[in-house]
Amino acid sequence: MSSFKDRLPPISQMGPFIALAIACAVFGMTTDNFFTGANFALILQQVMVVGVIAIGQTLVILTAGIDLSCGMVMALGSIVMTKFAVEMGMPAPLAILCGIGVTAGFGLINGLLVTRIKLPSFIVTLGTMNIAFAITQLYSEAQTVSNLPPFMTALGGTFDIAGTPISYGTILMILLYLGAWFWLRETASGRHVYAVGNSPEATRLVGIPTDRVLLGVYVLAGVFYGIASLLLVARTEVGDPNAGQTENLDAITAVVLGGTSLFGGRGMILGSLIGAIVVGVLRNGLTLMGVSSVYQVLITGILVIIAVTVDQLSRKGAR
Amino acid sequence: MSSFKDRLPPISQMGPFIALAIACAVFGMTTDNFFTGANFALILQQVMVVGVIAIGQTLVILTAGIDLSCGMVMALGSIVMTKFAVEMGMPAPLAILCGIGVTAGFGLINGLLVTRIKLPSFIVTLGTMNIAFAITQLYSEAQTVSNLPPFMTALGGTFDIAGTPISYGTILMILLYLGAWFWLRETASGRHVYAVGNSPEATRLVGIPTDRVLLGVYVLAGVFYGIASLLLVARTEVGDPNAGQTENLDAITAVVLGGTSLFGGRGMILGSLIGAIVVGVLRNGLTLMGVSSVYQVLITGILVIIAVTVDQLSRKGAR
Amino acid sequence: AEPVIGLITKTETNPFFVKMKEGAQAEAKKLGAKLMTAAGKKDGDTAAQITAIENMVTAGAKTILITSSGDAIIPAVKKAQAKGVQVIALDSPFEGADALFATDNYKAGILIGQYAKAALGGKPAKIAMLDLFPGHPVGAQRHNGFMTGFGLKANDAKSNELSSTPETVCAADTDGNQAKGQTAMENCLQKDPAINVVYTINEPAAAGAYNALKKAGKEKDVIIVSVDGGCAGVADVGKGVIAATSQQYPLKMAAMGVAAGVEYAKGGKKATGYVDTGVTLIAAKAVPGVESKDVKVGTELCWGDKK
Amino acid sequence: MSTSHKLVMQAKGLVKRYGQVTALDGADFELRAGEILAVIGDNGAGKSSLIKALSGATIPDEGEIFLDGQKIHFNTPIDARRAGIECCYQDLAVAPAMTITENLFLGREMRREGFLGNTLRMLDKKKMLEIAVQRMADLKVGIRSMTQAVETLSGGQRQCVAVARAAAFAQHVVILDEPTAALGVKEGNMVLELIRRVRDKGLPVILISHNMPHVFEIADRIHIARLGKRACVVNPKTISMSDTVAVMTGARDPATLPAECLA
Amino acid sequence: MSTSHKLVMQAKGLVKRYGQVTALDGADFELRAGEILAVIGDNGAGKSSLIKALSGATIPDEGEIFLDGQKIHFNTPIDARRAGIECCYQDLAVAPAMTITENLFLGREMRREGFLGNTLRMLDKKKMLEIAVQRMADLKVGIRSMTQAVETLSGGQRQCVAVARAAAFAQHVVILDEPTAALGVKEGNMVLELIRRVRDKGLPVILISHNMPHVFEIADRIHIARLGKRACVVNPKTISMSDTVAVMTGARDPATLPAECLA
Ligand SMILES: Nc1ncnc2c1ncn2[C@@H]1O[C@H](COP(=O)(O)OP(=O)(O)OP(=O)(O)O)[C@@H](O)[C@H]1O
Ligand SMILES: Nc1ncnc2c1ncn2[C@@H]1O[C@H](COP(=O)(O)OP(=O)(O)OP(=O)(O)O)[C@@H](O)[C@H]1O
Ligand SMILES: [Mg+2]
Ligand SMILES: [Mg+2]
Repeated sequence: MSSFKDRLPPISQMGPFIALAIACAVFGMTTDNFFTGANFALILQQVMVVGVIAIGQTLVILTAGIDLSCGMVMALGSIVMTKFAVEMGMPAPLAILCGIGVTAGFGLINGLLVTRIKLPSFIVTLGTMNIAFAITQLYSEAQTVSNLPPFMTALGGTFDIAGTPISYGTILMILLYLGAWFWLRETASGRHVYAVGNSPEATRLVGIPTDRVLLGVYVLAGVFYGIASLLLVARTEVGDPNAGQTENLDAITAVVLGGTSLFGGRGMILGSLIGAIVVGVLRNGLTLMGVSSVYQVLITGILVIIAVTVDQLSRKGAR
Repeated sequence: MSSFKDRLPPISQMGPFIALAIACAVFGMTTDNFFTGANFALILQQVMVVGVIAIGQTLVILTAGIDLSCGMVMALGSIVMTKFAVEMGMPAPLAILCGIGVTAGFGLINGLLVTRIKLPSFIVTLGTMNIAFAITQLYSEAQTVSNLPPFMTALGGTFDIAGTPISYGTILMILLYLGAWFWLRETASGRHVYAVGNSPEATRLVGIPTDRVLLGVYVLAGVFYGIASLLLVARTEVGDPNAGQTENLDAITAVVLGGTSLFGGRGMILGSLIGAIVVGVLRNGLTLMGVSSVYQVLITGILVIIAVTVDQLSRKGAR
Repeated sequence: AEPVIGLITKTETNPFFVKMKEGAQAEAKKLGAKLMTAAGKKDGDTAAQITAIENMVTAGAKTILITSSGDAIIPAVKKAQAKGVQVIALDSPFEGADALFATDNYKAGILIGQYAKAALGGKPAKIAMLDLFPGHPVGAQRHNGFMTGFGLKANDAKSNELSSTPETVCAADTDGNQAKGQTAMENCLQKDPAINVVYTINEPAAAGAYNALKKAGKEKDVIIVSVDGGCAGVADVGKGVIAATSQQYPLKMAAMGVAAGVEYAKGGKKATGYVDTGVTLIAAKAVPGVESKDVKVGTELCWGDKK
Repeated sequence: MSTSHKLVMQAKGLVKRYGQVTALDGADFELRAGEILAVIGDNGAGKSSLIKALSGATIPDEGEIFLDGQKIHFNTPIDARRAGIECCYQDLAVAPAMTITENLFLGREMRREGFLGNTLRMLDKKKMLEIAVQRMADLKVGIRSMTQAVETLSGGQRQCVAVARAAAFAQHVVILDEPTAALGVKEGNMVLELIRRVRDKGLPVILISHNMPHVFEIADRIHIARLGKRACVVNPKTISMSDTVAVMTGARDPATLPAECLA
Repeated sequence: MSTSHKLVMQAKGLVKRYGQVTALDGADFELRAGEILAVIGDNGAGKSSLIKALSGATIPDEGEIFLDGQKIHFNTPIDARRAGIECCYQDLAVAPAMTITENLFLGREMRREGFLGNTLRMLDKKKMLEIAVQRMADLKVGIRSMTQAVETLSGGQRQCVAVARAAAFAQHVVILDEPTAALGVKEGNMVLELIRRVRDKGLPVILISHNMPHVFEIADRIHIARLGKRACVVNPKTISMSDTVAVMTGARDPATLPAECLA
């Protein structure tokens, strides 16, 4: 009943992996430095912020919503935690919790507007995106916050495995993915996230408190954005009021590349990790190839389409 | 059977108007110059580009898609038409047609990828957005194109009605909206757009060529982006390679504010016009109030949420 | 092997950075170096710049030239430097760069402020400020510099906040974009039709502002000043669209940076210190008490094409 | 017949309006302990609207509902579920992309024992699968794999999933809205069998059906809905099928029925 | 009985697999001119899969289909529609947010006369509304407003919309997949009436139904589907209902039926 083959994800969910494999093969052949452990470790480091945001974004998208505020909320979180620690002299762990508290608070606001007033998530998060951006600018006075306590940047540190420096943040990201994967797959509340996205009315009628599920998802997403704030701070060693401008599109791209449907209820969280890595690999590989940046944009556009096309055709083949 | 009351849109579709009325009332009370004919004429001029893009975007969203490429494709169109006219010396009408041809071509590519390979529109248009951007930059060498033939900027001209200067572009925009409205409401092919968005499977099963409907919608959207290119050129009197960066979010916002569902099949085109005007009114009114720019962002965020909340609550009241 | 030099600009959509890239490419070709380029998606996209730094280090760049989008790149720069990479700031200063080849944006603002004040000739000022977008240091420096030059009370060069006084009757963001500049100016004219001075963040915004004024029939009565001195901008000065602009020299910055990179690769030492690549006020009509160059000079110098 | 029966559910004067359409127009309702109550009526008579009001799926505009004599107010289906009422809706209320097992246990998932279940709250997928196989086998519906998504099932198979769910978890009342509409002869009989088993456990069942032979075979009383109201309640043992249909379609005034036909 | 009948549709050895599930396993099919052919079978027997293959909704993996003796290959429902085949699917295939009238005329809209219609291609909404009112009145289903969205209809009313559409536009063959499943006694009879009218116009009808009395009342021949194949075709005038059910459920081997029962 549960042979090994049954446990493998169906071929329809392998698309993102195929896209990743193809991208890697191309870069491996055209550049010298691509296929090194150090380079892969670097790519993982580069994608960890978007990767963790993408966890929250995946949850929201699984419920058939979308969160445009994720990048700006993350930026606000990083400003709050760094300013609290540096300027108010708060102990770093507490400051971090405050930052995560703020991002979770934004999640709560998003969730309340979506569940209580039944507003479309697109508009709600467009509004809170602007609000978070403005608060970030006002509160930081558009100044970068530096001289952070070491505790706050500890996750940016690395340890060596076979001479390859792996950052703690990367490990944290992978653990968060595994946790989210376990939750979505193995627990009732995780399955309810899928159910709400798949058929909100049916889920309501069987007596699941759909509003509570949704609210929980938005708050949880906020917590993930808070953790992403911390990773960003650890990676850049500053609190940057300019952060978060491109992360929201990057995160949504990662989720969609990873095979999650924007209509909700279908998808898998590990795909988002692969999607984030695909985005990072493209950026890294093209720079290593010495492609100039306008051409990078062009090629990224083309490769993104090719990646999903390959994915789609491989599914057709499997049918 | 068709009394006047029957012909009024149901209250559930009046939300955007209410939001607009509220925004106008607030600005009317807090500033001196808001409630003047000239100011309204100005706002209409300012929204005409986003307004026309929003027509194309509405069509795509009605089919349960989304078009992220709209702004960049429009920018490419304006560069093509201006460069063809100025540098290749092509007659202006022909150059304009070439520009529109390019935008329609992008629509065709989007449409083919969506219908033939069944890719999600989000990813397809994300890819073509990057491609259009890169081509724009490469082809224009990031240089503004000026000294345009007068024919190309004629739509930017104005005529007076009761002392208020009305631009031809505004009139064109309104005519396009009326045309799109007529098409969507009164013709079979227009109704099929709704049907495809509402239930693609049912539409396919009753024997409507859904792929052809979708392809048509994407190409038509491309044509609207091309007309928007012309309006942009007419308004600014240059071909600007930096255009189009914020128009896609603005246009989607206008559509969603206008009450069209991102899940497809429900909405009305005139709502998008109102949505675009709401966006323009906010920007205009806040500048008139002398609100500084960070606070403008903050207040825009809050007002967008209030607008849809009012909308939503007014619908509940109507039930 | 030929030395590898990286150039990271804020974006690739601004002609200023495009010119900078061209200058770097030309110089690299001349000196036999390999140039890699990268840019953010938009101004302020520090994340992309950090990623680009890391990728260029991996790709073996020994010198990285960067127009910083924000101080968030500093730690990444330090990490690169720790690996022996020379990092040179172009155009936008940041702490810890080995060297800075740049224009002083605050000074650029002061020059056009002084010019506008003199050109207005004692009439009461009603100024429209067409800014970049919130929170951008260059935007703040030019804005506050302009006000200082105009004799208004304003923040100093280090502040990222935009000052305002009763004379600045209107302020709006343009994203440095022509269409948005036009919209902003139109709205400002609604607010106060008597505006007689317009500060603009860059020349596309100035062109947009001029368009709006022309449509309102006011282009003759208003002084538009701007910053950048690109060839198109200087041409606009010649046409009377812009009264005066502060010219900068991106090609020069880039060429100097590439040369420093080649020097370092050849076993030379790292470049150090601040080299002011200079600001020149270009105006069609000189005004008494403010030194300026005419359009002809401006065209010859535009962005340092002909050094 | 005797009025001494304990009333499990009761509703008085329920009204539900949708815009100009009045779906319920002062409907009354009574469900006795341990009985199978059939609800019949023309299309659009308000049967589904009635049971949606009873199960908390919609909130009636007017009227009162009593459960075991207590006045209650269900705001959501959650409240009804807490009170032990399970409902199989006409449009099935299944999550199409999820598997049969998941749909069967949606909202009633079983957790593993011990640490994995209590602390990690891990689902016991194996046990749920076993039970699901068992339940579907009871209905004799030939489904090949329980890990198939419900959207890949045939119409009748899908209906079996929804019926099995309602029957499995009810503690107090089972409501079935046209549970046999899409079922074949054999499967339909299995569902009738299942309904009897539920009743024999002591739970009352509300059965909406258009299948008169089924209704007359199984119902203890028949509630006839007409134009948003209850026309009357009849006794299938004493009334003929044709009289029942006549009342249902409005061809006969219920007041003209002999007293012994009423229940 | 006589084999001289003209075959309108014919299929040989249709196979349709979904992953491990084989929905059709070499099914044959024959529809004669002017007849009402009932298709019956257990849930999951492959009835819907069969008619989906006949109407172009799915493409069979193997097998051949003939229309009027010509081998055809429907790639999409559009091809079938062009050939004059109309189908009412089990899951109804309606656009929920659109009105009843719009759904009835979806893909078959009527245009105004003259300039408005020919050049502006304007719809004749008034005429379509009138016809829609007429069609729904034929089915005696009490729908109050034709401009109601289909999603606000009761289950049976929705089914009437889908049935009326298929019957209205067919030129060649009408296929109805469980058209009376959600219908009340009166409405169900109206649909049977409608089917007879269609047949009397000379169009053959394929009727899938689980309602044996209906099937025996109206069918000229009965195709029994079993496990993805055609078990046999029987004659309702000579076979008993219980024998039919026995074959359908597999309790009786069709080979043991007396020859006069087969058709
Ligand atoms: N959400 C809604 N909006 C508008 N009208 C509705 C809605 N739900 C039901 N109605 C209307 O209320 C009436 C009663 O519907 P209901 O579903 O209760 O009928 P029913 O007796 O269950 O019929 P059926 O046997 O066809 O299932 C119908 O006329 C229907 O059109
Ligand atoms: N898209 C699909 N994917 C996987 N399996 C499918 C799919 N469609 C149908 N099946 C399977 O094929 C078999 C036949 O289904 P079909 O719908 O033809 O049955 P049916 O005879 O119409 O049954 P019913 O009387 O319940 O409507 C079923 O076991 C079903 O699970
Ligand atoms: Mg019903
Ligand atoms: Mg079926």
